[in-house]
Amino acid sequence: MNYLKRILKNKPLIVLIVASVVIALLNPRFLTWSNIVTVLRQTSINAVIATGMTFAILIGGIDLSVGSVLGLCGAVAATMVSSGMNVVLAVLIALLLGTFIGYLNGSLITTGGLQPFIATLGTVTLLRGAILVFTQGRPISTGKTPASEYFSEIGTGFIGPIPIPVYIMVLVFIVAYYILNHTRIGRYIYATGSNEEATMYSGIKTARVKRFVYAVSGMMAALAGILLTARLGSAQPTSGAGYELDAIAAVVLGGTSMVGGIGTIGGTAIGALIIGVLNNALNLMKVSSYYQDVAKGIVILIAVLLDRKQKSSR
Amino acid sequence: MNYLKRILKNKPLIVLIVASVVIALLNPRFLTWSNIVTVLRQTSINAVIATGMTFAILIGGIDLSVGSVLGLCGAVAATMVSSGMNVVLAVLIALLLGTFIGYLNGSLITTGGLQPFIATLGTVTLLRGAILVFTQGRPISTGKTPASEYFSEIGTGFIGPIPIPVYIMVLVFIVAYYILNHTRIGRYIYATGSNEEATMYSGIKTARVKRFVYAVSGMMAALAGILLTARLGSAQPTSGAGYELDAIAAVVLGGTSMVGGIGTIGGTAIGALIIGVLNNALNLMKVSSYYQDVAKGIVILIAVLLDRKQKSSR
Amino acid sequence: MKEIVVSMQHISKDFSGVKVLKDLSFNIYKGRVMALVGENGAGKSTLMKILTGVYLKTQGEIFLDNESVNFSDTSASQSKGIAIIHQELNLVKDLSIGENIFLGREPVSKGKRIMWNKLHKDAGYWLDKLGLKENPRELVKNISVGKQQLVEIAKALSIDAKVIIMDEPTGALTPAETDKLFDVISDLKKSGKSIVYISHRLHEIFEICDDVTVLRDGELIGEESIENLDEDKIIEMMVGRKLSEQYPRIETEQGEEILKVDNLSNEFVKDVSFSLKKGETLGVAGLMGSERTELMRSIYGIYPAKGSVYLNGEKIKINSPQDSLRHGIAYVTEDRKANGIITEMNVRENITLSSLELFKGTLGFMNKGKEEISSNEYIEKMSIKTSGTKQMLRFLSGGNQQKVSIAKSLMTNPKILILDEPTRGVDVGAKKEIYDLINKFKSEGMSIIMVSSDIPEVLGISDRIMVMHEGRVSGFLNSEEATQEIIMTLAVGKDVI
Amino acid sequence: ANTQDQPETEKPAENQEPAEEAKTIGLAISTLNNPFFVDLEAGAKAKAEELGATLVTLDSQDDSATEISNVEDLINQGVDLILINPTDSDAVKSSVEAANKAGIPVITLDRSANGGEVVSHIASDNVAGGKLAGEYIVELLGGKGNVVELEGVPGASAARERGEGFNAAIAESDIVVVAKQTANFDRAEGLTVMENILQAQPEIDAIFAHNDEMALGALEAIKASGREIIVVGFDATDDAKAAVESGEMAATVEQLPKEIGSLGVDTAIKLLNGESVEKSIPVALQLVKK
Ligand SMILES: Nc1ncnc2c1ncn2[C@@H]1O[C@H](COP(=O)(O)OP(=O)(O)OP(=O)(O)O)[C@@H](O)[C@H]1O
Ligand SMILES: Nc1ncnc2c1ncn2[C@@H]1O[C@H](COP(=O)(O)OP(=O)(O)OP(=O)(O)O)[C@@H](O)[C@H]1O
Ligand SMILES: [Mg+2]
Ligand SMILES: [Mg+2]
Repeated sequence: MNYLKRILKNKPLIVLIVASVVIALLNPRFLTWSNIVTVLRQTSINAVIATGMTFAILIGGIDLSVGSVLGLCGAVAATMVSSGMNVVLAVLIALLLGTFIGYLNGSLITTGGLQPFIATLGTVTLLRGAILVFTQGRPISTGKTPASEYFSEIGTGFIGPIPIPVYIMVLVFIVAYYILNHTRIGRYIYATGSNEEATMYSGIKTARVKRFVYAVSGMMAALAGILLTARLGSAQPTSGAGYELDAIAAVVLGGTSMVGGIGTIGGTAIGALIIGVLNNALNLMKVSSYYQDVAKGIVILIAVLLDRKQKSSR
Repeated sequence: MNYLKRILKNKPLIVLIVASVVIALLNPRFLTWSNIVTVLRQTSINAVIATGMTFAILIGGIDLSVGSVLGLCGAVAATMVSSGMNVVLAVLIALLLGTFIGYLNGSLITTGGLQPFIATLGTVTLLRGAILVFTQGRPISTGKTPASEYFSEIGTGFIGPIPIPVYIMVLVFIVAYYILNHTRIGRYIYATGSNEEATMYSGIKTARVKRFVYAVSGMMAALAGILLTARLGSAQPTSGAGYELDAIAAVVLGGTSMVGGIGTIGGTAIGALIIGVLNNALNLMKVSSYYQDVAKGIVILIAVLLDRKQKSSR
Repeated sequence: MKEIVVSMQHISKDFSGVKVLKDLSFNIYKGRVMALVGENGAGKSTLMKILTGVYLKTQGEIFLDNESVNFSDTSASQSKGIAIIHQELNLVKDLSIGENIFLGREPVSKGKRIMWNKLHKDAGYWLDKLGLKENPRELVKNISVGKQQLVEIAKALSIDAKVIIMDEPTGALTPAETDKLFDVISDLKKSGKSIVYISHRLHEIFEICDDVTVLRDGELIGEESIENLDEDKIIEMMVGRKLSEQYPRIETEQGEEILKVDNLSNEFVKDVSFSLKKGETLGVAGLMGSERTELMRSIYGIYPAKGSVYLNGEKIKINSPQDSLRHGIAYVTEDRKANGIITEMNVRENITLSSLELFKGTLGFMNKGKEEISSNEYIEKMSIKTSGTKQMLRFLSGGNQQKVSIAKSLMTNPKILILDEPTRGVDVGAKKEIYDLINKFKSEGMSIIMVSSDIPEVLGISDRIMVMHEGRVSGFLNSEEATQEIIMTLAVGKDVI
Repeated sequence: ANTQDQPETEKPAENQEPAEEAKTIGLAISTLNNPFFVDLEAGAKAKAEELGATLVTLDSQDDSATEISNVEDLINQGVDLILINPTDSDAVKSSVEAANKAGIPVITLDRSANGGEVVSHIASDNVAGGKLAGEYIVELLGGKGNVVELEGVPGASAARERGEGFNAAIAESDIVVVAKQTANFDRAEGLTVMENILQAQPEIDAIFAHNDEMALGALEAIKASGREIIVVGFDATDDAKAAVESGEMAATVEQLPKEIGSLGVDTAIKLLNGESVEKSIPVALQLVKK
């Protein structure tokens, strides 16, 4: 009874469930196991990025650079793997690179005093250039070495009936949930997003909290880059372009407020799934490509309209 | 003496002047009359969009849909002109369409209660789809009728030694300056951006102010679409993609705060010129495509770092 | 013998060139309560912010237990045992009461996991101590401003600091809560803690303080033991001259009934009816949470409400502040910072914000010259202390910001002026000026509704008093019959007669 | 290392839709924002209608990840055959493999796949096209002069390959590339970048643009400058052909996208009807000139 109430209050969840039921009725293939697995795997990359983005948005910031971090770290990972480097090491280096770039973003915002939107916008341009310079404009194949076979498992492998990226996505959700809800830094993230000044007055170094958050966002983008590169067996110089928008959409669809301080990882998971299901369903139902964007725009707007915060009653 | 001081305090202006001097020293062609005219004409489109964006950012909002409004209105204008419609009428209809879309954005934000970022993000997706449906993915030529010749004057014509788009840009700046500084609605825009609640308590319908602002932004995007279509003699389905970022960059480079309430049209004009000069210089100096983005990212970051608001002195 | 815990020596502070503190020294003694008083903008809060590391001093030295210290941020001062309750509420509204109390000091297990139960239990202990009956898991945004103030106090107490600074802690408290706080302060004193107490309510100073330091315009005027002082003396030190009677209520001829509110109801208030005559001052008293603010906002058109409002006998419909102002009903809000003023705009722009249609010029241009003249008139009329019309509001002291907020409403030329806590956080001098203004408006035939938690003030200024309890009117009193006791009885919901 | 054991699922289509019924063919196209690919799709669609087959087109929006998602969705939809117009030859590998795994035949269009099993590849070669354009410029300029190269989206395969062919063709001549800048396949950028180059370069004899959109943008800039410069584009879009017709552009390389699409569907149906098909079906390139 109580659970039912909570579910009924969770608008994003209802959107997801209603949408899924409607789609399943229209197209029975939607609920086949293989299609569900497909949707989950397709969702995983956006979900991982969106998790980092949730952190950024919770502190009232935004990270527009995730797509380009994904691109750069994917390319770096591909290069290392193709050179036969130990896969674990290569993955770690790529993650570290993403974390470092995120940390730099955070420093631009805290030490540099820039607004997050413009700081990460600058980073995007810079990194897109860096990717081109690094890849010389060519895709980088992970090659055909044993290392690359092993690496590609990350993106294409299964454990039991479930693809590895799906495990990774779930793990990311769990860790993020734990951090946000059961650790101090998690509380400080909410506090900073809700009232930065009060948080600072409470003796918390909000600048440090912010740098942590952008570092997490960078790391998640790098992880997504690794997943994508492993899945495709190569890294494109244009990889990840525009992914920030999908991630932001997932976060907001999940009920997180762009003003900061309010939101949950569970919401983001649902938001990412809504987008994943939507993309899949539009394809399954053979909606003309020209109309897909129209449909997507409308669904996103309706979903956020449904979930809009009641205008504060006072 | 006093003037000099004011100029020295105007960091964006200094960035522009220093950059221009450096470029002129590196490449004497930069300061030729014909190149100056070229830069101004190229800047005009971004400048017009950025003017509308200044309004949106001043009230603490953002309009991500400008690129897609530009694309749609450009396509609609091209279709009308190629069908031989009266050019003035066609231009008016296109402007009205942009204004109307902007007004809808404003309504999503006020009546719908959505956050500007997500509301206009939804609109982008929807409009991009609409453009594809409308153009069927093909460029629309303005044709070779007398009407189209006349129309193309808007983008390609000169009055005296100065291109028409430059006049339009200057006119837009003047009108925007006038609105922001010498009319009530301008005052309300600053007030709403600084403290919406206090503005509302002062008896001002802030929702109306916001809808006005987004309508202006839409109209400016439409005007930019007309300029671009007239210049090219055709409208591309991808026209305007990513233009919102250039416009935002111009506004922020011009010293407008993304939090709202602080900023000037003069700043935006300088910001747009910085971007225009930068693009021109990178081409003049034959910077490799791969390095252009790197250079651009660095310049943008440095410029905003220089101009960052002093952290409230403690 | 007084034992010095904190000694601030030759402190100066500039804000972008403006000297706010001028070479002043300040002591805090062990086991004693030091009052810090002065007019608005005297520099009290600034001095305390320097002590706690929020601001960096321009010059001077700070000694804690005879050791020179230099705090670069709040966490540094906190770790050395200095806690502060800021003048402005500094709570994270989206977090719970408990989380707010222990923000930055959450108890964690070995696995670095926050121990939620312990946290909320500990929070409950402090709430009990202050007599606040709220669940520590409740979100701060869901409790009233007064309760939030208590949470802020609980937060400072829980730090177990040896020096606790309270910057106007009672601004939003009821007398009962204030008494509770004073009990706590006595306990703290007994256990050897030191307290700095900042307040504009001088009777409080005499109730709990041992010493008094007076500032004026960023300068130290003097430090005295309380025994050597009386209220007039302190006021004289603060303002540099003697003040005449504090509540100068004047009798005026009252005219026809101008406003009638009939059975106003909504989610906040129930069946509120009252009327107001021309030239009358109606005081509105009540405990915090009695929904006085909500009532005024409902009348002003912020919240929708059922029921009728009559102006000069004619029924009117108010759906927005705009409607309200058009009908000549203006409202000066209780929360200046949130919705009274625009800190990033200048004095002129703030004063004229509600009345820009007065400055229509040719071709749609605004007549800025006329605007300038008018705002200067109001600056003069209300003696607003500012360097000029172009001064940003955030650089004005609280009292002067309040006057700007009132000036903005006055410029709309209202027939009825609603003032919500007009003197909260305002110094004695400015308070007096505001009372004088109220009387002046009154004698010009304006009707005034004044909501206030300061009962002496309500008693002193009002012609008639309306008392509220939990969203309902619990009684009306004439100025002659009203006493503090009767008001309190009505405020807690008991019938007097 | 075959750990990618996709769980037992329905073998697509066959049992549900008897071979006699209309065939469903999936087309994962790299983008539908570009007239070239719009034409390719139009050709495929027309052919499908003619042959009574159903064509499901999904737009990869120039993103490899979207591409693989689309292919997966086509697999789950149970199409009989997938035509892939890859966004990138390397990245498409896993898409092809996914289809292989599901037992659905794959035909690649325009760009090849560097892995997986592809039944047939139908394309005209971008490198060859670039060469064609380069050779024509060499011919027009008599083997020497200054040319400008307007590059496509940096990192996009079409930009790479066309540039490669073009540069190979002029390598032997005395033609100098005086400016080489990206205009991102975009007409508006083609215009501004060319304007800027015109400012910097007093002598330009010819320009090669990696697509017609940029060529047409550059053409506007050249017209406004009043200079005489040979413009060669790529793709032979309608606008470009008109410009060639009117003599404003010297030439454009035609890849016959409609033909590619049409041949794709044709080959697909043949294959599904059990006929054998060629492994590689070249589509003629031609230079459209006046
Ligand atoms: N951050 C700041 N920037 C510039 N000026 C400031 C700043 N903070 C305070 N001031 C100025 O310093 C002076 C002292 O302010 P302060 O807040 O310390 O006064 P106060 O004695 O606490 O007054 P009140 O009784 O109204 O709280 C005022 O003139 C105020 O305008
Ligand atoms: N942000 C909020 N959201 C919902 N309810 C609130 C909020 N803030 C306060 N309340 C509730 O509104 C009621 C009125 O609060 P408030 O203390 O402002 O009343 P008041 O009579 O105006 O008292 P005062 O003017 O002394 O503050 C209280 O019951 C409080 O719990
Ligand atoms: Mg103070
Ligand atoms: Mg109140």
